[in-house]
Amino acid sequence: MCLGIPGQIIEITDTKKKLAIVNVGGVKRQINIACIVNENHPPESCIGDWVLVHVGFAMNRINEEEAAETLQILQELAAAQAALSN
Amino acid sequence: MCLGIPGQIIEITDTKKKLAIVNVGGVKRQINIACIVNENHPPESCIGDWVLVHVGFAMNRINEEEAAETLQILQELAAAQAALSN
Amino acid sequence: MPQNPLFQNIGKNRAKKVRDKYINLTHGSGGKAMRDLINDVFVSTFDNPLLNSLEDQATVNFASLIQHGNKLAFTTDSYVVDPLFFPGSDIGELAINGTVNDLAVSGAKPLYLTCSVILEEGLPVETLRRVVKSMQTAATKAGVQIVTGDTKVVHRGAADKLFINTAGIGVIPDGVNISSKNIQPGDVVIINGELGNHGAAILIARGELALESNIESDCQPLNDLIANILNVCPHINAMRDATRGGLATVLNEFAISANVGIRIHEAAIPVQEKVKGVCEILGLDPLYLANEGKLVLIVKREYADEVLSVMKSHPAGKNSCVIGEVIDVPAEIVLLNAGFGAERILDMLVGEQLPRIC
Amino acid sequence: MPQNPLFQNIGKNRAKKVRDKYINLTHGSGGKAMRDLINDVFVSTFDNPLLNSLEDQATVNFASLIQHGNKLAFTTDSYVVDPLFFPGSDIGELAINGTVNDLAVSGAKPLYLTCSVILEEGLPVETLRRVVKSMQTAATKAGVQIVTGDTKVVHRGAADKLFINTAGIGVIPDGVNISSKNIQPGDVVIINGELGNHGAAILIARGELALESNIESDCQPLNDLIANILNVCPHINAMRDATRGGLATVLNEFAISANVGIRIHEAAIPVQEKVKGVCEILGLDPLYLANEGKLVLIVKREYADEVLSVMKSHPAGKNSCVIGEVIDVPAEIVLLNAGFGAERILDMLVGEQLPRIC
Amino acid sequence: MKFVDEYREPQKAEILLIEIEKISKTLNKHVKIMEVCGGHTHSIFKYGIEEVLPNNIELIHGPGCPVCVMPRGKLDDAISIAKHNNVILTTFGDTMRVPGSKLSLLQAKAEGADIRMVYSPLDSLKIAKENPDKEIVFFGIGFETTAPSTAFTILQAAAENINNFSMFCNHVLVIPALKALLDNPDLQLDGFIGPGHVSMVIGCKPYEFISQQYHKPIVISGFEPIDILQSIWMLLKQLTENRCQVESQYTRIVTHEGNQNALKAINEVFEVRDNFEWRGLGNIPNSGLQISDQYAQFDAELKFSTPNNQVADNKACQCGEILKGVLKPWQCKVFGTACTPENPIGTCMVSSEGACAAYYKYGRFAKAFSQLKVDENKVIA
Amino acid sequence: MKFVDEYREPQKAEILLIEIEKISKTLNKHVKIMEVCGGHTHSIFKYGIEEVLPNNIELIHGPGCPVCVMPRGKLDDAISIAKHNNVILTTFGDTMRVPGSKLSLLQAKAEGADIRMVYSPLDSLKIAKENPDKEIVFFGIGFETTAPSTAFTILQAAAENINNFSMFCNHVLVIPALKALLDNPDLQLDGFIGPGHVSMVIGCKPYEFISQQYHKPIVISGFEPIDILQSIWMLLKQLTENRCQVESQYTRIVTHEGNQNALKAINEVFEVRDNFEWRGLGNIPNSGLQISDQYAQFDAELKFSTPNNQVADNKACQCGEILKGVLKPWQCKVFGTACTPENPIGTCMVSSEGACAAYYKYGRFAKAFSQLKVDENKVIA
Ligand code: SF4
Ligand code: SF4
Ligand SMILES: [Mg+2]
Ligand SMILES: [Mg+2]
Ligand SMILES: [Mg+2]
Ligand SMILES: [Mg+2]
Ligand SMILES: [Mg+2]
Ligand SMILES: [Mg+2]
Ligand SMILES: [Mg+2]
Ligand SMILES: [Mg+2]
Ligand SMILES: [Mg+2]
Ligand SMILES: [Mg+2]
Repeated sequence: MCLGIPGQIIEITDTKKKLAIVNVGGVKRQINIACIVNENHPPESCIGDWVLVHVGFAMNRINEEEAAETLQILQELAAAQAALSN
Repeated sequence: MCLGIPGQIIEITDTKKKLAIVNVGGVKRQINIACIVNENHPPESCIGDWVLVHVGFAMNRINEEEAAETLQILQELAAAQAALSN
Repeated sequence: MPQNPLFQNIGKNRAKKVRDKYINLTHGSGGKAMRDLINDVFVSTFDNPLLNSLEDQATVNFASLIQHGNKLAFTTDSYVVDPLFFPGSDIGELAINGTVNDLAVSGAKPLYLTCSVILEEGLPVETLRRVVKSMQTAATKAGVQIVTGDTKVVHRGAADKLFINTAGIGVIPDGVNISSKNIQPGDVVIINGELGNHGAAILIARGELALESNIESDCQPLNDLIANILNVCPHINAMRDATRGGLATVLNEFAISANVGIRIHEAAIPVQEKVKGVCEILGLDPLYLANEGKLVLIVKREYADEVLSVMKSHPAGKNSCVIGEVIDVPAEIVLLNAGFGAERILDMLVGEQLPRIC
Repeated sequence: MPQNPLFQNIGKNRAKKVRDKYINLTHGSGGKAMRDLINDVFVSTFDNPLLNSLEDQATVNFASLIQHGNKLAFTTDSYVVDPLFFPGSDIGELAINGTVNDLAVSGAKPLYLTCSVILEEGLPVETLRRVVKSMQTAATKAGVQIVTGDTKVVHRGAADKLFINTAGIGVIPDGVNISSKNIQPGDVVIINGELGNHGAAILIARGELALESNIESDCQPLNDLIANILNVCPHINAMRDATRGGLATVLNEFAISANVGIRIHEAAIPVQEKVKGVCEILGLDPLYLANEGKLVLIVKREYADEVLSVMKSHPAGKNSCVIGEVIDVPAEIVLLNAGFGAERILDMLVGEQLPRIC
Repeated sequence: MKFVDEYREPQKAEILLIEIEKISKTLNKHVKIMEVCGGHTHSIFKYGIEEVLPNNIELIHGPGCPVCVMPRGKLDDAISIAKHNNVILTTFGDTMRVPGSKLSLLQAKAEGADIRMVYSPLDSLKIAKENPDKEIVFFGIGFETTAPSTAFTILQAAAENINNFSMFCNHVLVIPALKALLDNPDLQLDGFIGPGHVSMVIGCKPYEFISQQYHKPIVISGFEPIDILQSIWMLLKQLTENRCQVESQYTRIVTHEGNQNALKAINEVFEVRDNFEWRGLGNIPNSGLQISDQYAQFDAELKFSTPNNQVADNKACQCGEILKGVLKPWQCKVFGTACTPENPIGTCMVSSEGACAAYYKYGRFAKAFSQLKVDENKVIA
Repeated sequence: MKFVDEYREPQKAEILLIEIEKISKTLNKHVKIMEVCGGHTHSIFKYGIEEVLPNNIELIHGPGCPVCVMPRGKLDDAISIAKHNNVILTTFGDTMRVPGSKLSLLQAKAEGADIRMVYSPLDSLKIAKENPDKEIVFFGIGFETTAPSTAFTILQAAAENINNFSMFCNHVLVIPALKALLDNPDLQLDGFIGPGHVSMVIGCKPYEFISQQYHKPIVISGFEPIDILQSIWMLLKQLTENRCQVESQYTRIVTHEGNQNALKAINEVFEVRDNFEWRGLGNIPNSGLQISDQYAQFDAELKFSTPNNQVADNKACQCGEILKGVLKPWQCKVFGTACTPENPIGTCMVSSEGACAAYYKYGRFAKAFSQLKVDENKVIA
């Protein structure tokens, strides 16, 4: 039920109704972006954004830096493990 | 279009709406008998009547005597023909 | 082997009874519900080794086929009759007999049938069970086995209750060569009984015309009757079951295919009084009404008596009779003799007498 | 012969082109309109001597069959896919390939098919023509002939546009014995390419979920690929096309039928990125998605390399790969190895992934 | 079946044929008899009667098939009503294949219009009650035979207050059509076979103008082969005896006065239109019925706007000449080639009561058959 | 796929498993971690995570599957609405097989109710516009993750003045359920894996009571196997370090404050119910949402009367104990015998997010498998 999937916004189709096209692994669908727009981030500026898609809505933007950091921790662990096993 | 077929009334199903069951060669159907009833011949008295059925209506009663007379003429013709050929 | 008690239950858990009252979309999904439906409704009823292997196809050794003859016959029909159950028969029996008969009229011994159903979401499972049982009863009677099948479920409104397709194979004995191309002027036309019962029964059962009668469909397998005929006379020229389009259609097909004329005699054609009644009321012609157990055969005149006598001694042919003859001209035309010197064309059906009769 | 000029026109008048734009009830009546439809749309397209005789059944000499092997394979499937046309294929091609494949997976050379259609009143005749042409194109490609058929027309609303049933027969070469009962622990599992394309293509084509992608159905005949495989290795243990219910269903059927376990490896299973995308969005699993040109075969490990190499050199097997192995316990269970030591059951489908995909 | 089988016996036909043969010899001239009613045309062909008549007796097939005389524009109107989303058009099966200017009802149904065949107009009321959200329109066609049934249907709808029912009334009247025919100088007829079932409603009296003003004999006839042969014989007798009367062969059904209940219902529900277009015959004054003001709520013409166009017939079509009896079907260029029952160009090719369809279906090669009569292959005498 | 594939790589899982192994040894005690969200339960079983964890780490599957916590009475209510002749009930596919007291929606559909699966609640508005004569009712279920989408759908309906749309609102809230769980003395947990997508909406703050009042650690987690393993590792670290904090592993999606637009929409359209019945858990105060007075016109509960019955669960059903984490699925007597995904008795057997279904579907014999790990037949390493 709480299924969410990352996708990238590639087109804004209706700024008033806040509708955009998202691309998920090559599959496109219109979604609602009301949750992720505000004065600082109007619909037009959403193109290229990675978002988490849930039941036809972009629920949040995905924070690329945070994503990288999370994975970075793993790399560090791997490095430590490698060091240890050497 | 003007197809009509003889059948015999075997049951009165609705005296008010003037509906009856007719039997045509062993097949039964409800028909309307409004065309063949009057004060002298109320619905209840129609059972046993032979009628000509057209698009779900009994259009006229069949006159058995007249029917016999028509065929009688043929018998006479046949008799005459037989007499002649003898 | 692991000792977990749940583990021991696997086998038992796999094949289940269908507990749903109505067919729903999961019964056609390819998953467990479909597997259960197939096992519980179809396989358990049709129950034979060829089917039970549940492969994507049934396989038969040629050795077991060749004992019956030298040619394979192969046919198919879909059945969409409405209503599913009607006096004298039902869609299940029809789906067996129709395909058995299409094989048998080639002279073949019908052997194996397929059963492919299209089910409408919402169909009562009990209805399906009844139909499938009826199929098996008919298959047993006709001496055939249902050896492979398919099940599809479509949304409510995407089909009307239940459609069945059966395909069939049979083997034609050596020396039998039945084909409408064989028909020659001088041959006689024989049928095995009264015409139009099936079409009239369906029409009444449908209820739309509010007619009432106890006319029963003539649905029956013809293979045993035909085997008896071929026993005494392997040289039948042509044979066909008069189904949709009735006798008139079969005769016209024969006349066109063999480039001959055919004359039949109105007074010789048996039609039940009740069927005549339906026809008179509705302005239909019994010669175009569907049958589901009526054989039309064309034989050389010299074999007619022998064929007729074996037919009359079979339950499916008690009322057999000669109804006409093949003539050379007019070619491709069927004539009906009215009895007082008048003849008229009996053409192919134009328009429809009745839809969804088979 | 009479000289009346009208009389000379009979032959010409008998078989006509269909002029109606839409199928109506007379096209299923058994009369002239049906005859015209059959001749103009089906016979003229499928055009082969066995069909053209227009008897109620096709007949074939055993002599011509036996040259191909010693066993007959017989199968049927109905096709109700919605929509009728979808990226990469259509119901017509599907109806040929589906049945060809069900024959081919027994090792049989598919030879003859039937074609039985149920048409909804109002279907554009042009749509039917397109479908029938597509069937013939597919039949030619697969090397099979459509030799007999049936046509039914039902009222608007009693079916959804067009359903097709095809039954098929083929011949299994001597020495080939493919059956899920043959499967033994130690065997390996091979598939011929990416999974789920057909199911995903249909889902998108249906438009209800408003998804857009250029995923194409994988609909293709597998008989030539299989013939090549059998050429180098007649000892294939089991083979099946993974259609409704997907790979997971076939593997579960195998495991149950042979009373073995099967383990597959997630990382080894090819799935297109776009198909993964559809699955992620909708919470579907590509292992349950339908395919229409995907072969699952189980061979002894010693033959795996040889089989794989012949498969990869065939256009229908370019992306073939080993995806798993047969194990002895747990019996009747399929396991999926997630890659980091974790394994889980890959059960049969419960519920439905998608209706009306084939 | 009683009242049917007796009138189909071949032996009886042979007796009458002997008499007809005799009398036609004494007449010693070419006699043209028109059967007015399509029901007769159908029987004549179904039983091959034309073929067994002496060569100097010619049957001319009249305009008495309500389907055949339906102009294309009326079909278009019916289709336009049927195409309304919320309409169910009910109709007799006979009308289904009649070509309008673009489509037939059968084709309109295939394209999505909800069109249902009924056996009786009363069945429409049942459909109306079962579909309260829909408008049920009955496509009323037919002569005086059928008009009472639709009149009673409207009376029933009124009594039961069924508001979602109406009728597209296209009833036509036989008498004005007969007058128009008799006034046509092209057509030389010696007598008429009168329509048995129309007369069952209107009686024999309305035909008296034919004998009195036009001095032609008419015999009202039943529909079985014996009925028709007997009527022909009665007509020939009038001709030899130089009589011209309104006689009835169909006395078992037809009375002099007609059916009073039926006539009353017609008069109550309908009124005569000033003019009505007949296919091929053009406008004939006072020849059609419309729903009277009192029952206007059941008048589909008032409930629905229709294109109401007069649509010219196909150029090749000779239906008008056929319906007037001026041409024989095979004299139409498209008969049996472009125009066949499966793809009719004109209405006379649709119903088996139409002369063209009857010839095509039953007697296409009648002339040819006469050469084939002696046939040694016959297995049944 | 970006942001997906990186979190599924087996090598990364192995790195984390080494760390988890190490840390669980140092902990040297049995640790019970509850994953609250059904999405996590599903991932855990789909990727076999439970199986690869050290023996002293036990995962307890929480009540975070909106389908599983749906009481039978609510299903009955939805079915009773769907059975109205003019209603089209739209719903997420997840609810279709949930058993009500007599039927599931799938079965009600088979019996004729017009029930349509939609991908997004917004799709219901499209259906509403396409079917102006019908009442479209969306069966709204889900936690805070889904509530914004239904709130925006109602706002959109209001903006477009779509009057034939309403919603049967059954949204539930995670925080009150967690409180209820924590207050249950039967349940001894060492920490929580927090629901990633609920937290995407509500942020991390609302969980602070768990660490502050109940002194349990919680790590909000993503749904890929690496996410879950990393979260478990983070939790174990908190435990070894004697911390109890609200941490987030899912920082790429979840912020401290949550999504303000989403929260605003929820607050605008919904209000908290005083009480809401959870399957197995009974009434939990303030745990459900209803449509606020301002949007009452879109409230299906006001448009339709429903039976509104509390229906006791099947006697055999232990779903309550499962949802509370007190029992393991296989401890329920009917697990895998009378209760299977194809014929579920309890809701936990329906959705693959339910613990019973997850065990049955993916891990039914997990214990058995551990004996089979070494297998020489493997063809792929
Ligand atoms: S053949 Fe056709 S077009 Fe010619 S008159 Fe007859 S119905 Fe009319
Ligand atoms: S096995 Fe079924 S009844 Fe038992 S707790 Fe699980 S879902 Fe409920
Ligand atoms: Mg057949
Ligand atoms: Mg029977
Ligand atoms: Mg048949
Ligand atoms: Mg046949
Ligand atoms: Mg199949
Ligand atoms: Mg098959
Ligand atoms: Mg293709
Ligand atoms: Mg198949
Ligand atoms: Mg298959
Ligand atoms: Mg057939």
